[in-house]
Amino acid sequence: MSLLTVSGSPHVHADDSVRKIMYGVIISLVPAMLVSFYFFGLGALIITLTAVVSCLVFEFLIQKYLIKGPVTIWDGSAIITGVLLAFNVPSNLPLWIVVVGSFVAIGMGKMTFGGLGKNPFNPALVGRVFMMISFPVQMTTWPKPIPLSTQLTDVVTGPTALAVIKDGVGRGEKVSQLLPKVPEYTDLFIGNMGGSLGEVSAIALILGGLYMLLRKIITWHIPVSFIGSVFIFTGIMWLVNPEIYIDPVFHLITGGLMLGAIYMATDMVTSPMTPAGMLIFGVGCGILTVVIRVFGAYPEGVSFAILIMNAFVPIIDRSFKPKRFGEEVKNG
Amino acid sequence: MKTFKTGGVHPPEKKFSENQPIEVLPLPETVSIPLSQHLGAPAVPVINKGDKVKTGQLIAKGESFISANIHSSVTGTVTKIDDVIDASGYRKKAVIIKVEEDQWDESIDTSDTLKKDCDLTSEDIVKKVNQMGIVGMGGAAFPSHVKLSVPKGKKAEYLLINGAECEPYLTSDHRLMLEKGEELMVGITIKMKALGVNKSVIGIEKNKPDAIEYLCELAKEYEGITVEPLKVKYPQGGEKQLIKALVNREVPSGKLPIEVGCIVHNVGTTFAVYEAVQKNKPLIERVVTVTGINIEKPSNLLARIGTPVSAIIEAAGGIPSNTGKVVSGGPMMGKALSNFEAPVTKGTSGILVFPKEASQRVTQLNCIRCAKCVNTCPMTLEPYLLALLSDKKRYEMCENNMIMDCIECGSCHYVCPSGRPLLDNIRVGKAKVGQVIRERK
Amino acid sequence: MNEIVLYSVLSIGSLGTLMALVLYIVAQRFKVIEDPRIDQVEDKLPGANCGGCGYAGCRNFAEEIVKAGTLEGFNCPPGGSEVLSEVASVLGLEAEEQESMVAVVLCSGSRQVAPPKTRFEGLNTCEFAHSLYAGLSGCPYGCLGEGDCVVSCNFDAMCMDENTGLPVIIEEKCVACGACVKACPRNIIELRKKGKKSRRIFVSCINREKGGVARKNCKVACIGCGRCVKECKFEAITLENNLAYIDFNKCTLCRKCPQECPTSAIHEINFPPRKPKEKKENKTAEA
Amino acid sequence: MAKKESTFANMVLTLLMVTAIAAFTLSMIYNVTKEPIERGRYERKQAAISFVVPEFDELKTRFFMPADGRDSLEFNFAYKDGELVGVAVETYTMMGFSGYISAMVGFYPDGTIYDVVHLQHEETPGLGDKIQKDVSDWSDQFQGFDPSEKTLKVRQDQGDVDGITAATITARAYCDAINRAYLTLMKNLDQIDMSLEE
Amino acid sequence: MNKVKIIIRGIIKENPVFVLLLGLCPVLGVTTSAYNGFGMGLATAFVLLMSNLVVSLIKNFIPNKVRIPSFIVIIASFVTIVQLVMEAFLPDLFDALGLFIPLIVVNCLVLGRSEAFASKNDTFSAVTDGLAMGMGFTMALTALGALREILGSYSIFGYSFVEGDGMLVFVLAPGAFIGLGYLTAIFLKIIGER
Amino acid sequence: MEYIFIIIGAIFVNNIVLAQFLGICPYIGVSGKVSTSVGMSGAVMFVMTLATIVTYLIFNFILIPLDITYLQTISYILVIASLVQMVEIILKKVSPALYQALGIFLPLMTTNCAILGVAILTVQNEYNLLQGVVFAIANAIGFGLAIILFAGIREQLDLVDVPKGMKGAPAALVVAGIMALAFMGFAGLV
Ligand SMILES: Cc1cc2nc3c(=O)[nH]c(=O)nc-3n(C[C@H](O)[C@H](O)[C@H](O)COP(=O)(O)O)c2cc1C
Ligand SMILES: Cc1cc2nc3c(=O)[nH]c(=O)nc-3n(C[C@H](O)[C@H](O)[C@H](O)COP(=O)(O)O)c2cc1C
Ligand SMILES: Cc1cc2nc3c(=O)[nH]c(=O)nc-3n(C[C@H](O)[C@H](O)[C@H](O)COP(=O)(O)O)c2cc1C
Ligand SMILES: Cc1cc2nc3c(=O)[nH]c(=O)nc-3n(C[C@H](O)[C@H](O)[C@H](O)CO)c2cc1C
Ligand code: SF4
Ligand code: SF4
Ligand code: SF4
Ligand code: SF4
Ligand code: FES
Repeated sequence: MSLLTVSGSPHVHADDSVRKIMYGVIISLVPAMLVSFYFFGLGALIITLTAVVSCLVFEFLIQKYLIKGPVTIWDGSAIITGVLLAFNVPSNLPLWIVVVGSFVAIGMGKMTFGGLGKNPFNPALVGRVFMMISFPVQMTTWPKPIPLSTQLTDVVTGPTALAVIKDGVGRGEKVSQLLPKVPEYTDLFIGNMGGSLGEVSAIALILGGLYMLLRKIITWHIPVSFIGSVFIFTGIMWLVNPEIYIDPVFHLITGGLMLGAIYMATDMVTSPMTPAGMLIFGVGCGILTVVIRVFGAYPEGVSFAILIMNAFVPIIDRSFKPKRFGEEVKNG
Repeated sequence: MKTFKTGGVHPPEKKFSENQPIEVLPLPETVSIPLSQHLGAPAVPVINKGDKVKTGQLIAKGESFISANIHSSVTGTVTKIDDVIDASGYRKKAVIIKVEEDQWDESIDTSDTLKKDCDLTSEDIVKKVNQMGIVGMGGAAFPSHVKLSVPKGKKAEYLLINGAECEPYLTSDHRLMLEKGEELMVGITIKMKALGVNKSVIGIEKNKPDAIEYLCELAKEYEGITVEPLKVKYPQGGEKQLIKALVNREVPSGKLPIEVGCIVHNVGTTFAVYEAVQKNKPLIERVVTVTGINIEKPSNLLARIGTPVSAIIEAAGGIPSNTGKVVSGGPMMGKALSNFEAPVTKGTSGILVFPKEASQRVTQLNCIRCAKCVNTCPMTLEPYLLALLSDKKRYEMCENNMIMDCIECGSCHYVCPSGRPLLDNIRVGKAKVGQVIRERK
Repeated sequence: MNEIVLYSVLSIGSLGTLMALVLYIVAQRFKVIEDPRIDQVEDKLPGANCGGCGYAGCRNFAEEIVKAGTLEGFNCPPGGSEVLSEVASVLGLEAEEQESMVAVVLCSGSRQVAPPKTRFEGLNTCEFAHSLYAGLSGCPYGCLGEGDCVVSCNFDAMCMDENTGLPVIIEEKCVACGACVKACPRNIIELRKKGKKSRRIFVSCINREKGGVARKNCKVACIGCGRCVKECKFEAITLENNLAYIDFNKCTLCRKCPQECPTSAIHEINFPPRKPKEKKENKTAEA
Repeated sequence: MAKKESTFANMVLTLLMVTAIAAFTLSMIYNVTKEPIERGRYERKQAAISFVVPEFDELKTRFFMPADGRDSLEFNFAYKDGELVGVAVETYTMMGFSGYISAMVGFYPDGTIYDVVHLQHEETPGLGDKIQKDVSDWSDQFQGFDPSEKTLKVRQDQGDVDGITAATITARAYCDAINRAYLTLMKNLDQIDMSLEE
Repeated sequence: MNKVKIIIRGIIKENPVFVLLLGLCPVLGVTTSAYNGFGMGLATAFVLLMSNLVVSLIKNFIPNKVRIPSFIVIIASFVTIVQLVMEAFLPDLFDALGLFIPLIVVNCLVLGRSEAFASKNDTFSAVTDGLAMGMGFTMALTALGALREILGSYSIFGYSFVEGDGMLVFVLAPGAFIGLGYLTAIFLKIIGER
Repeated sequence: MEYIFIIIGAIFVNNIVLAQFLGICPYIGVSGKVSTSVGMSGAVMFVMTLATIVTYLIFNFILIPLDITYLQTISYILVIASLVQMVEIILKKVSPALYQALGIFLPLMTTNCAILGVAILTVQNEYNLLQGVVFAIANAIGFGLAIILFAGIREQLDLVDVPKGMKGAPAALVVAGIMALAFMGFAGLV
């Protein structure tokens, strides 16, 4: 007989693991991935692969040679970071920029703080915002979707729907004049528009989100409060002046809102832990998104909004503790 | 279906031995009866080396209020009173008796007949419980007479009987309810009298439908006793959770159940009280579940206190060859044994034998802040935070985050996908904070 | 002299005077009596008010350090060690030159001589392990090997020996701060006099169990046989609870007792090798 | 030597002395550096002017209100041999990415732009700073630009100026500054005399 | 203290930027290029040196209660001198450094050294210390400036080596923090603090 | 509207710490704990407002009339240094409670670039007195926001084990960098 093991209780463990959670997320990302391959063709596939592989490689190198700790690249989180990073860039982005972005995401956003679970900011968003500010030109030339193309260069580019509206309104045009210049809402909904790889198809993202909800990987609080507050906020503005402010539905299905609300804001590492905190977080993200979208210099505010709210998480966690058992005695 | 509201888990039940009737375990060759089997001060031996003792004879006296008498569980010669190895490998004082025969003390009524009426006054009942060394058999082994003496200024309203047996694997309470139902009812009546309450609720989890049905039937004949089926959820058997589930009251942080007018007793304790009061029988034996995936014959054994664990496992078919871990108690709260010589004590509810592959913890990663532990904690604490704070020795922050409220149920560790040793950390923190609090006083 | 010079000197000069005036008056009117040592300490500090110390300015630092009455945990980045020693002299904390001490580990229960009987899993700290069980070998006194002491040492003066599973003290680095002594839940580490030429003799065991019991778990345990006590002419060794202890104030490093010990529980370190005798196995406290 | 006590007289005197000496020293240095500083400023402006107008031998400065009635602009009329060869207008805009941008715009007497050079801006290095001549040749496109025929707006705004990639805001602002100078020039054309005389 | 030791301490063991984390505003604010960093470093070093000199000369004449105002006036004078001279003779650098020149006054490093060292040591040591700290500061600023220039504009001291715009982040605010963060880590690693 | 722009500009767009690089030393130094950083923000707000008013008066009623604006730095810092010392002495006597909460941070103010910086910026931006005060308060809020969030993150990083090489200042600086990165999102709001 072998040696008896001594350990503290409990002696059993639920059939759940980080890896299961992470691969669950990856599975839920598949529909959006397929849509992106369909609309943006081979380019999308290559970018996604590059991002994932370079995230894995950088994580491996840093864990092995800098931190000199255990190598845990297959826990799935680096893969998610890679996929989401790829989802956040245009499909014709030069690959070396994707590699730089992955390096920043993993090296600066995650490993600097010790790896999985310790990073205060969402790594993929750190990478994305870094690229956005460093390479504004490349990061804002959006290829138009051409189903199943294998073309890698010289694709037709054009502004995103949000940028069209924002630019137009900035010049003083009316929303009603601008609307014909953007794709139909149904196209926007299924993802037939220019934009980042993964953000275009609201329907695929919602599908993935439902899957995660069912598997209890995420809870409803953040996506619903995020999307809801964007809807309400833009709705009010639209009601006030529909000629300057476009309708809320447009806001919901364009830009990275769905991607952000379902996948990036819900990253458990960088979001609050209690339901109340999550709601605050979601509403904060929503309001900041709209403020940046409508009043700021950037046409798209989701990444910044989530990153800014990430900074609030420790304070939110401190302020919204769960109501303790036996704290408020209401006996009856 | 009633249950407590926040948190909780539902591990696979694996109650292999639930259909095994209670069997009497043959006497071992020697027993070693620890002098501290209960919460509170150790008992003081009243016999000497070489003395002959009878079954049921008092061998050590609990001298302070929170302490309990200890009786010999066998007949034989005291070979020594010395340190013996206990479950954790540390040495504790114990009385070691070489078993010779099984002659019971004359005062004990060894018959099987049900004795319903009890004409003792409530003080006498409590005294009897004290004399007979009854302690809580639900886990903490808290001296029962203390619980039955309601402090001045407090009033008990409910006597709650804990038949939840929410731990997986364990079935001793279940079998007891099925086989000693009538005695339980009498025991409850006696305790209601001692406490001066007229309401008693037996909480039983729904995965024991036969017990619920049987006790419901019996309860009809006893005034004030009701049976309440509960949803299957761990740690329903935790005192505070049970109170919340049965009467929807929350015991305030740091307070005792009596604060909300409740007293909780385990079914095993209740049976022991019946035997003590009606049959004059001290607490010298208890039902122990022996089970495990590879155990040949999972069973419920009536074992004498002091029987070595090895003897118990032997009775269930022996130790499987690939054993990696042996646990005394349930899989969630039990204690891993470092040897097989440790004796059964008043608080031992089960012996679990895990094969090697099931005895290792899952690989440990960083906390990913998934909040599963927060959502699972029945006391709505933040286990991840407490663990971190304790790890970084921020004990005052631990205290502010109510670490002392943790009931050590282990749900947090159970659900943590990263396999964090949350409860290990929290235990260290609790110990430190407890020390600080005691020094402050 | 042009008027710029005149105006400049006049305005700034009068501003300066005004400020001095106001400061003086305010200082007089709103005097608060405080521990004069705070001022003295503050005087020694750089006064950069950079906040580098983690306190709100030099004054606050001075107040806290006077309140605490110890230098432990205080550090002034711009001032450095010199300033701190000056502060120490103000507070009269100048640690009088003590005979130098060093930490020693009083357990030799390596994996080889005290083979593990169980596996341990979970939080890898001695503190937790101590609260959970007796230890891998079953010795309820011996080292648990989870390295709380190593972690507690701020001077990198300790490391875990992978082979024996016991902590090792790196003599040259140890400053005898005592952190490890506090960290060990089993009180295995002791500060002892460094001794002549760094030579020390001590009983490397703290097991108080009866000889036979102790021996069962660990081959090199002190079994309390008392042979060393008899051998020692200087009454440096006492036996209590089945355990011998050598008083470092009385021990003359005569090297008699180690030879006597039947279990080699007595260690001698930094001595030249004995001529005829065989070598002692494992000497834990060697660097 | 012992440290001075914090008595009233000591405090006031010390501070007075320190401040007075400091002020005195500073004012002396100020007197010395004043001239080079002003000369430096003057020279930089002259350099900017001579950059944006054809060769000249005499300058005349006047101020004119712009069309929108905000701060007046400085017009530097450049003459060669008594003949007006160009006008250097110091203009500005607040529409830059970081607000204020000022520039020197040179016109031929007929209103065609000779050249433009920035004076001051706080635009983002790497993006908006492409208006600087030493960073990018973007602003060379204004050479010979005739605002009466082409529109002083970036292409995105249906104008004839190529924008700066990813810094449309700056380009737009720069056009605004130039346009301000041009409009002011046009508005006050009647008051502008073409010769040095008078 | 040994003069060599003072110098080495100023540059390495107690490098004002990487180890003491003092005077960070100019460190972050002006280091968009190696040249700017170097200029700012020299300006600060000059002020540090001169104020250390003057403070150590007159330390005994200053009563305690007005010590800080007096010292800071002395420092401010040298800062203004730098400001005036730089504006007169290096107008481009002056423009680039902008607001941060007057802010040398409040650079904790300068006042800190005056108080901590100059007001307690002899003149020669004080000057050495000023020099050492100034050198350490200049070195750090130049290093950070170089890093940001290389990554942010693909050039070094104004000589560009690769076509393109560079990673803009490093020219902007975040790049300053990030660059300093990693430089600090590397510095600590090299001097063996980690 | 103008005031709203000043406020939003100072708090978010040109955040004094994250975009202007002023007051970095206390930002890094006093941000170990949330509670300390709250006290620090309060003190900054108090002194910044006061200093802005006083220096505004000096600039417009002494330096400008006498045409000696080159003495801005020296006169400002002289006044600020004395002011801070004065307020500290008074506060200690008048309200020990307030002193405990805010006063202990006062000595940090003299060497805080943010105070002098805002005073100079008020002049540079040609604000009037009221605008100057609003500007100062808004900047102080911006400072508070940045430092409190930062302290929250640092407390959290303290609990998890950051790799040895990045522990302390390096990790804190990278966090500040990412915060600055995030705050760039506010660009163009005003
Ligand atoms: C997490 C947890 C789970 C428990 N589960 C049970 C249980 O299933 N059955 C039980 O009788 N007691 C259980 N207990 C013990 C009860 O809280 C309580 O101590 C006991 O019912 C009191 O009765 P006693 O004094 O008769 O032992 C549990 C305690 C804790 C902390
Ligand atoms: C120090 C201590 C004092 C207690 N005092 C009382 C008491 O006075 N009355 C009572 O009814 N229970 C008392 N209890 C018992 C607890 O309420 C609880 O039933 C016991 O700890 C076992 O619960 P468990 O099995 O859930 O852990 C006390 C427990 C402890 C640890
Ligand atoms: C930090 C930062 C600095 C910027 N600086 C400028 C700038 O100086 N000038 C400018 O026109 N745009 C600048 N932008 C970009 C604008 O916000 C906006 O994205 C751009 O002007 C859109 O122009 P486009 O239509 O040419 O792509 C900056 C953006 C960021 C994030
Ligand atoms: C629901 C969910 C969402 C996630 N979202 C992100 C994300 O937006 N960006 C990212 O880098 N990693 C994401 N991850 C992976 C992982 O949590 C992340 O890399 C950690 O922040 C690394 O410490 C996500 C994981 C889960 C379970
Ligand atoms: S062990 Fe404690 S902290 Fe963990 S779930 Fe149970 S009560 Fe909560
Ligand atoms: S369950 Fe585990 S991983 Fe999740 S928050 Fe709690 S400790 Fe962290
Ligand atoms: S903790 Fe202190 S006493 Fe122990 S080894 Fe390290 S330096 Fe020596
Ligand atoms: S000496 Fe003590 S603290 Fe160190 S490893 Fe052994 S038991 Fe742990
Ligand atoms: S240099 Fe700005 S606060 Fe220290």
